[in-house]
Amino acid sequence: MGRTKTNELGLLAADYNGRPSTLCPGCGHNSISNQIQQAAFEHSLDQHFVVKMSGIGCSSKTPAYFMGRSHAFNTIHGRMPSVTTGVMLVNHHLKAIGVSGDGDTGNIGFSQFKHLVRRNVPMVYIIENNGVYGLTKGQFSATADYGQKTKYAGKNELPAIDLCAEALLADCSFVARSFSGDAKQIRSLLRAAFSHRGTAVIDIISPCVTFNDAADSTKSYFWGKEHREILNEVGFVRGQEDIAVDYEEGKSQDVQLHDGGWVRLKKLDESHDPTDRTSAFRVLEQARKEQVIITGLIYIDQERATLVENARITDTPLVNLPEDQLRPSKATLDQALSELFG
Amino acid sequence: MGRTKTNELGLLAADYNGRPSTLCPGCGHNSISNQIQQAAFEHSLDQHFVVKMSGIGCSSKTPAYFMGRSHAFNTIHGRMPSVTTGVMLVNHHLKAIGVSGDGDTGNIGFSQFKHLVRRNVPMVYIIENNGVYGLTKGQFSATADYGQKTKYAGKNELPAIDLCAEALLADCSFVARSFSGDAKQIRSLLRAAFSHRGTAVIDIISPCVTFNDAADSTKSYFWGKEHREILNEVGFVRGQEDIAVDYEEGKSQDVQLHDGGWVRLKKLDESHDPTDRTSAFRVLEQARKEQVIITGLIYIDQERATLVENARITDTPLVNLPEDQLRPSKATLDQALSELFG
Amino acid sequence: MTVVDLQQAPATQLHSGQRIVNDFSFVVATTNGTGSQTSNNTLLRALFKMGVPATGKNLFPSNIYGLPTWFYIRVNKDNYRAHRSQAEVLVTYNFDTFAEDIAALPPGGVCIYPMDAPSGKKKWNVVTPSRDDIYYYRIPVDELTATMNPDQALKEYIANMVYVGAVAYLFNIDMGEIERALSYHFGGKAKPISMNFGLVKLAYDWAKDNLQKIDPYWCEAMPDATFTKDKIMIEGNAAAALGAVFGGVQFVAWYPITPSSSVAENLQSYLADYRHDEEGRATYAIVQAEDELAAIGMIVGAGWAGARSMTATSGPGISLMAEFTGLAYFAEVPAVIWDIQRMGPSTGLPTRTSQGDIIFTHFLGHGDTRQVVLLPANMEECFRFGWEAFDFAERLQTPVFVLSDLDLGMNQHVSSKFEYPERPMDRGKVLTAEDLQKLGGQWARYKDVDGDGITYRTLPGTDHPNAAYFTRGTGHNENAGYSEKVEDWHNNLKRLAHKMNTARELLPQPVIQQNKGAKIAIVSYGSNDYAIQEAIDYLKARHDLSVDYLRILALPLSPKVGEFINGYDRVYVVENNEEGQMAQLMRMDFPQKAPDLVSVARCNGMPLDAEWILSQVLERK
Amino acid sequence: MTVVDLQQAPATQLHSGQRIVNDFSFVVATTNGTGSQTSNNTLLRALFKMGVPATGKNLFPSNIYGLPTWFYIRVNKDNYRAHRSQAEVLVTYNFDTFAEDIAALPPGGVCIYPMDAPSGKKKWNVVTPSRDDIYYYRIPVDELTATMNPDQALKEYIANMVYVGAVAYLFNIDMGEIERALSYHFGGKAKPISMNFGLVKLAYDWAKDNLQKIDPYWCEAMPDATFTKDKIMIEGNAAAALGAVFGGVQFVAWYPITPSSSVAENLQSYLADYRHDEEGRATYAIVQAEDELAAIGMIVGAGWAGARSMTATSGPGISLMAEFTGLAYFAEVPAVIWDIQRMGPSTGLPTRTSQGDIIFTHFLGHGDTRQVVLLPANMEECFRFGWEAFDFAERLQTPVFVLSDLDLGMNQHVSSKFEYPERPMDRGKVLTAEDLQKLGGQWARYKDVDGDGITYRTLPGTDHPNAAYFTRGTGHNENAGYSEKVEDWHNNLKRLAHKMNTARELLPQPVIQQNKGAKIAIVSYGSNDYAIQEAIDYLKARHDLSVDYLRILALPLSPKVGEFINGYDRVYVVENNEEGQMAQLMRMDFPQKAPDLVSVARCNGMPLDAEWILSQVLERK
Ligand SMILES: Cc1ncc(C[n+]2csc(CCOP(=O)(O)OP(=O)(O)O)c2C)c(N)n1
Ligand SMILES: Cc1ncc(C[n+]2csc(CCOP(=O)(O)OP(=O)(O)O)c2C)c(N)n1
Ligand code: SF4
Ligand code: SF4
Ligand SMILES: [Mg+2]
Ligand SMILES: [Mg+2]
Repeated sequence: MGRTKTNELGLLAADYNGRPSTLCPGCGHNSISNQIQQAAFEHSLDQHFVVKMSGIGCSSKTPAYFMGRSHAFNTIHGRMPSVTTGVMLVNHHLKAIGVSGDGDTGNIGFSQFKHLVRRNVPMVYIIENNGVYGLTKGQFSATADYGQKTKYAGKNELPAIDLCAEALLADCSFVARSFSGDAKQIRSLLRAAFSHRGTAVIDIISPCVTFNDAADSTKSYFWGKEHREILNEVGFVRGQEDIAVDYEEGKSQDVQLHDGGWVRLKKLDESHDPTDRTSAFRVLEQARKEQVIITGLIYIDQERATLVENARITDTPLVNLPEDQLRPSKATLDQALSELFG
Repeated sequence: MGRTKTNELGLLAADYNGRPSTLCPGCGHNSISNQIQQAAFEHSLDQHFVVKMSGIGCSSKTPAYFMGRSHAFNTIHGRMPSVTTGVMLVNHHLKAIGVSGDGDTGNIGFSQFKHLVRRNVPMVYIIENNGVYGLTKGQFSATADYGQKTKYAGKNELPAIDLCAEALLADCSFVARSFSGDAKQIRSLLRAAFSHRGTAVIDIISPCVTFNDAADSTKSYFWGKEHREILNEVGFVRGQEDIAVDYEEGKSQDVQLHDGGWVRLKKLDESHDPTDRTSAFRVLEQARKEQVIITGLIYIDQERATLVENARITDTPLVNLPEDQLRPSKATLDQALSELFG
Repeated sequence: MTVVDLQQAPATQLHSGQRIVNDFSFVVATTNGTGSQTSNNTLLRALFKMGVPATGKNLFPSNIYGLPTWFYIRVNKDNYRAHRSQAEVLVTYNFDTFAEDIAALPPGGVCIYPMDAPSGKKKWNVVTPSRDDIYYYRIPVDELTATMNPDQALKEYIANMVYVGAVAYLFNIDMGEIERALSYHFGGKAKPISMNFGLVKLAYDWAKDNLQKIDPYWCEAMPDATFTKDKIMIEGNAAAALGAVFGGVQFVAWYPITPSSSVAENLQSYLADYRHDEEGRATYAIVQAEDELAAIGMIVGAGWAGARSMTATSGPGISLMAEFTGLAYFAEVPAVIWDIQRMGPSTGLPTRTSQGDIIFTHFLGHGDTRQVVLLPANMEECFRFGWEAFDFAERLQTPVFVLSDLDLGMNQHVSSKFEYPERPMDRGKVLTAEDLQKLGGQWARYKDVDGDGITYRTLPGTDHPNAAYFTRGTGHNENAGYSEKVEDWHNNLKRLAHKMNTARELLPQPVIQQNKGAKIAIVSYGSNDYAIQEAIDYLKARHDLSVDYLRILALPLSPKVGEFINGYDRVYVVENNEEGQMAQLMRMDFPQKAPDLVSVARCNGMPLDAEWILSQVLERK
Repeated sequence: MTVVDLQQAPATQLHSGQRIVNDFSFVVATTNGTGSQTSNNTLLRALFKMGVPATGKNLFPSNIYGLPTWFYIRVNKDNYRAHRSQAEVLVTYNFDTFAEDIAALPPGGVCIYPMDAPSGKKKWNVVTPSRDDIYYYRIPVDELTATMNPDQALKEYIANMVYVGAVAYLFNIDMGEIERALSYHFGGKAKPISMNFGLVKLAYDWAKDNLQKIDPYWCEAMPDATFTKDKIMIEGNAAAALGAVFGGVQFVAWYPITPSSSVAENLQSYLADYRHDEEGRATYAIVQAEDELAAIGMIVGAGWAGARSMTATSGPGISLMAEFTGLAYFAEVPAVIWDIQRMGPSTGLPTRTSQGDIIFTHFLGHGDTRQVVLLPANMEECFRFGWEAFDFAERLQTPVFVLSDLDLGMNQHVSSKFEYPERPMDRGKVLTAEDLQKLGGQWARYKDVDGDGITYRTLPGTDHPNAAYFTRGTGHNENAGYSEKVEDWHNNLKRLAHKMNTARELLPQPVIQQNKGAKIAIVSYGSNDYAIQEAIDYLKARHDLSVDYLRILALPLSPKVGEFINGYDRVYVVENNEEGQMAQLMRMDFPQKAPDLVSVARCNGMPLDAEWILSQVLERK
């Protein structure tokens, strides 16, 4: 089975493939691409009505690597939210999957991110969060841990921005967190997000093999001293195998990264009520204190009106309206002119 | 007394005056300007070492109206935070008083605001918050209440951004809120802020007489139907007297605005521990639910290192270093060149 | 200014007794936020209805309340509609600018001012005007206003009606038309109309009883003139919005900024009126964005998805839109951006007009970007470009900037009634699922099939397995694949250049006005048109100098501009900015003729006026 | 490409037996992230130490790992240092581009490739090259690498040393110098040096034992040549950073963007090394901002407060900085912005060079803004402008843009040792508290006291009651007060224009190279210099054509440029962009000569080369 199984649209999993990835081998982002296409397949998403949206960064390149039959817009750095807002208002029959990085979202695009969430634009907003700028070679982003060190960027002296908490505070209607190696969890969160009406933010910790490589980062690989001595140039990238994890709801799991570093993941269980905003804040604040990465669906509000709903537009997407619905009649012009002074 | 009293610098209160205000009579911003200069006088701030920073808006104009002996930089819309960051790093002996509006800070400048706070740039950051864009004639800003109506902008369909909660989430080291009419509270918060090492954010609800004029806004004046019928152009501004309030800690007070609208203020008392971040969040979340405006010092962290401290710069401000400390010697250049391949 | 107690203004009779009819200007000096706009527009509208060509210019400050404002009304029987910098009749309620306003009058000018305090704040009753070569009329503003017993809050507002009444009497403006104008302004609501018109009448009657007309200026109805017949009055920003509504605009995102906000605000109200389906659902969406970066991003997204989308902004917004419009240019996404130009650099003077964004906008975006620009000159073109800009944007798959200015955008102008679009919408080269079916799924997003540099696109949501393509601001090949190959890059940029050449022919062609034998010509664009027409008439009439005229409507420049200028010894490029920006662009595009281009440029916040243009042409012969 | 099992490469002896010494180019084709930069720089450095002029160009993709990369090394005994697009010797480890790389060789070229799989991923052992008119050498990369027993993770990296050894043997590169270069690279650390050099030697020995030198290309030490004597090798971005450190930079804010990041990263490390006081406290501050809007805002703030402040960015960042630099221009705040130009429009090709930001940057900001631009051409000028830009910015109180490019910035160039700044810092016109005391507190921020358009400023923190002024981007009078007055606006803009004229004389003047009797000339700027020098030599040598040359160092253009071009029949304006942007600017500034300017512009991601320039000049005579 597997390879020849078709979904409700009669498509094979392979029909959801994109182009070959040009990211570093072992990059967390690749795992996420795989899960997106897998979840889309399982969910029988109609690719012709999907738009893949992104900014700039290694993460933002990934829409090229999945769902090749969907339109995609790789926009500019940090501005995917506004572009997607425009797209969804004029064609609300589309399903938007946005992919961004922590730099793209937490730094240059922070304001757009917050305002998009506040507007509850219908879309799935995936952040491939590695705490660094991968594409520009390893500088810290705003989600880098306080005190974190990497060999390229030194030590980070600023507190990390928690993008889930930020989304929550901006009245996000779906907030989740996961880890790139947790295929099953990502898939189930994605499928829930695909079914959500408003903005679904999924912040996925996704280690950068190449640059986020000091032991004391929650998002990192550790490279031994020995290696660092030999490698004093950025020009060399050591490929890695993907990390995979699989653990139970309510449990925590320490994940050893390739080179010795650890992250502690903790999966929310049913005792957490994701419809309670106050408790969602509490869970995040608690995780912050304990330095664990809480994963799972943190918050969901199925009632909040979306931007499209508030716009009270025609059921037919605006882009599909015929000319006679867009250009009022000559009589209407005469009417408008007659209401002017004249 | 009063008028002839001098402060520790031997200056009169009048020495802290600026130019005459060109704002609308009764604008909340004018009351705040008065309190800033009064607090500066009382605090014996040395104006020669104060910089007044602002963006663009009615609020951002106000630095012209107080403390005429201080340098001021009225920058561009939403970008006061970055400019102030630069100023303070190169001259940390200065005291920066930033004045911004809710549009300036919560909309176009949102990202700069959040990142400034995150960096803990030493400054007093005052937001004169009226829920509208005053200077461009009354459009809603991001702090406008959900469901709020004004005659110029219609109904607001988006949730309000709470700038205190936003500051708090960005690890702000001093978060306070007040009301433009509460002279005493503003002064005491300002004096506390003047003494604070890091970023002190004071969000001051400051009604716009002219545009935020519907009864159901927490930041508004109500104008009767009668008036609206007569006035169908923006060109006419009805001047007002300043509103003044004065009430006890721990108490709440309903303030009737000129034209019938009400806001409910509630002053924090000693039972609130402003050093407890979790409880600060709780207080804000509670106020949100109850639709009251909580005022007072919401959070303070006196320990957090400032950006300047993290930069480990000379005690002498960078701008005061002499050439021989800025330009290394010829020998150093030779040294640097010798370390190059050659 | 000496301050003495003075009950009577000096009223020396200076003029020769000759009446100057329908050929002079008023200036009304007030402070903003006091409601004088209602009064000024009322006068303007009344004149218009009398058949008298009248042009209003509002000079207002960049704040909300209490700073000096001047409103100019030029009355001109020959229908010259440009701004005149000289006003003969001053009406002032503004004590603070009294001295400078008086000083600006010509000998024999007229000054009308209060004899008491209209706002209760200033001591008009103790002022002595500094000149004795002008006519004065003083009016008891406060006293008359009080008679109406207005709500205290409205006193200042209502007080403006006093000068309307006095002016109506002194200059012979039809009271019936004034009432009509007020009725229009107040949407027919009886109470405010009667309150306001009541005071106008009171003042009119007072003036009749108490003032002796001693100055030479008169208005006279022109019942037979056609200048205003069948015409409308409208602001450029409203015309633009209305045009866009009839252009089928589907999406608007904007961020408030003077003087562009009223484009969006007019859109909002026109769309609400005219663009809902039977069930009352909107056939458009409009978003107030959090800033200009988001506004432009949203319309680029909407344009990419296939909608007619637009924004409106001014200088600072244009600066902030540079990165996004560079993307839209390179990824070939349609979008329409109105720039209502104000004075720069930087925040500059937000409430003053200018044509200062020409070069910057044309090259907006780093790295060899070229943007399409339209240049409306009047209300008809604001309306027309309102809809046509979408056709060009979608046809060319590129951002289209419409560079209007504050003078056009925020002043009331007389205009012909707008013509309904004469052709169906041009939605450009879009392949549908059916088209793809026919093509067997064979197509390439950036392949120049038709030889015009314009390629085919598909929209997201096209139900065909080959419809999708990957849009990017990075280098790409014909199939929209990422490519760093030299040939791919080259082919693409060459095609884009070719597309811009297609644009040169496709976009509105210059308007040319030629006389036999003219050796010199003027080239200009936009709102300068009124002043240039007038200057050309004067040059002929006063100096017997024939001057031809070409008005540019679009960038990149049409080859016709090059052909035209080749025919003259000297070409004056007239514009309202510091640098002489269009002259610079012409030097770039027509280097062979560069030596003969004379830049005539000025930027002082006011629209250009005929006398200045004339003097420049004469001086620099 | 046919795939067959082939143990021996074809090795036809094609050349006439004549040796081509120190006059050819290598190209090394690998994939990025595999560590080949170490090997390439090692070869480059070894040649350099042999006294052989060698120039490296790195053509790398915009990703982190696994895409094609080419490194060109031009060896030229006459010290021509421009890029040549033709390489004679190909070294390749990249299976994916093998066919196109082979195809690009000239007849008689050389190809060195693996006989086994260096990365274990590609079947080099079953490949048949497609041409038989070139020389082949095959090397057992995998086998030799394995001998060293490297850590699995480092295998791919180390494997590059195999070609270093083979090339050293085949082309006669000094092994001692290779060891020295490796030792420099690894900071003298014994372990990596011995590991890497060990493999180089192994490969060298293998080549000696197994390969027969059949091609004509040779390197030979030039012990007497002075081209490399006392010279250094450095990248432009490092030179810029070092210059800034010696310019006393006090504040840096930046946002990462290729190819500018290494300016900031070099600053970071040089500042850490050289700029602390006795107690180890920094005499500078550096901030990685959240975006370019914040980076420019911070340095504008720091510049306003009196610090020498700078940022570095590339095209997209320039677009985002438009609004702020417009403010800095108008409010007259010094700041230095390095733009390491890459290919646009839009995101374009982030790792390819261009000179595409010239016009856009010069006019950056809406509404009649003009920016000062410096144009370095080599390492010496990168260093010099590194410090001098601050002098200009503070003297002129305006932003100064330094437009470098990826070619200068990210490639290793041979350079003279930098000269220590020959004059003290020019901090410009700043009034201290003592100055104010002397002036009795009388001063005006925007008053042109000295007649050069440059006014006096005070810094915040000046302890004098009259020191303060109000800085704004809105219209202002001499006292920095807000003003909407026409005269104030005009005076201010006229003064700014006058200041720009002062700048024309103050900024670095063009470098002029003249021969008697030349009738044509080339004008250019920046990194094109190498190729132009070479082209001029060839034009003389091969075609007996004398060509004079002016190199522009700054914008606004010096009047000397105008004087120079007046002396020629035809002036070729040579540049690396699509539009011919400098030619356009010259047409603007020198319209009288516009007809005689010929734009020679190309932009394909590579630095210009002499042959192309030569062909353009000949073609367009
Ligand atoms: C306006 C602009 N500034 C800077 C850049 C350079 N840049 C490209 S990607 C990137 C950071 C990406 O970081 P992140 O979003 O975390 O993605 P990652 O590569 O880590 O997946 C930057 C700064 C750019 N492309 N555009
Ligand atoms: C880049 C830019 N966009 C838009 C504007 C126009 N603008 C001036 S003030 C303002 C809003 C001010 O609102 P707020 O900060 O709340 O201040 P308030 O006037 O209400 O005190 C806007 C949009 C501008 N000056 N610059
Ligand atoms: S640099 Fe980091 S983020 Fe980018 S592809 Fe490589 S591993 Fe992934
Ligand atoms: S418009 Fe509103 S915010 Fe602006 S000055 Fe007037 S009252 Fe204040
Ligand atoms: Mg990242
Ligand atoms: Mg506001």
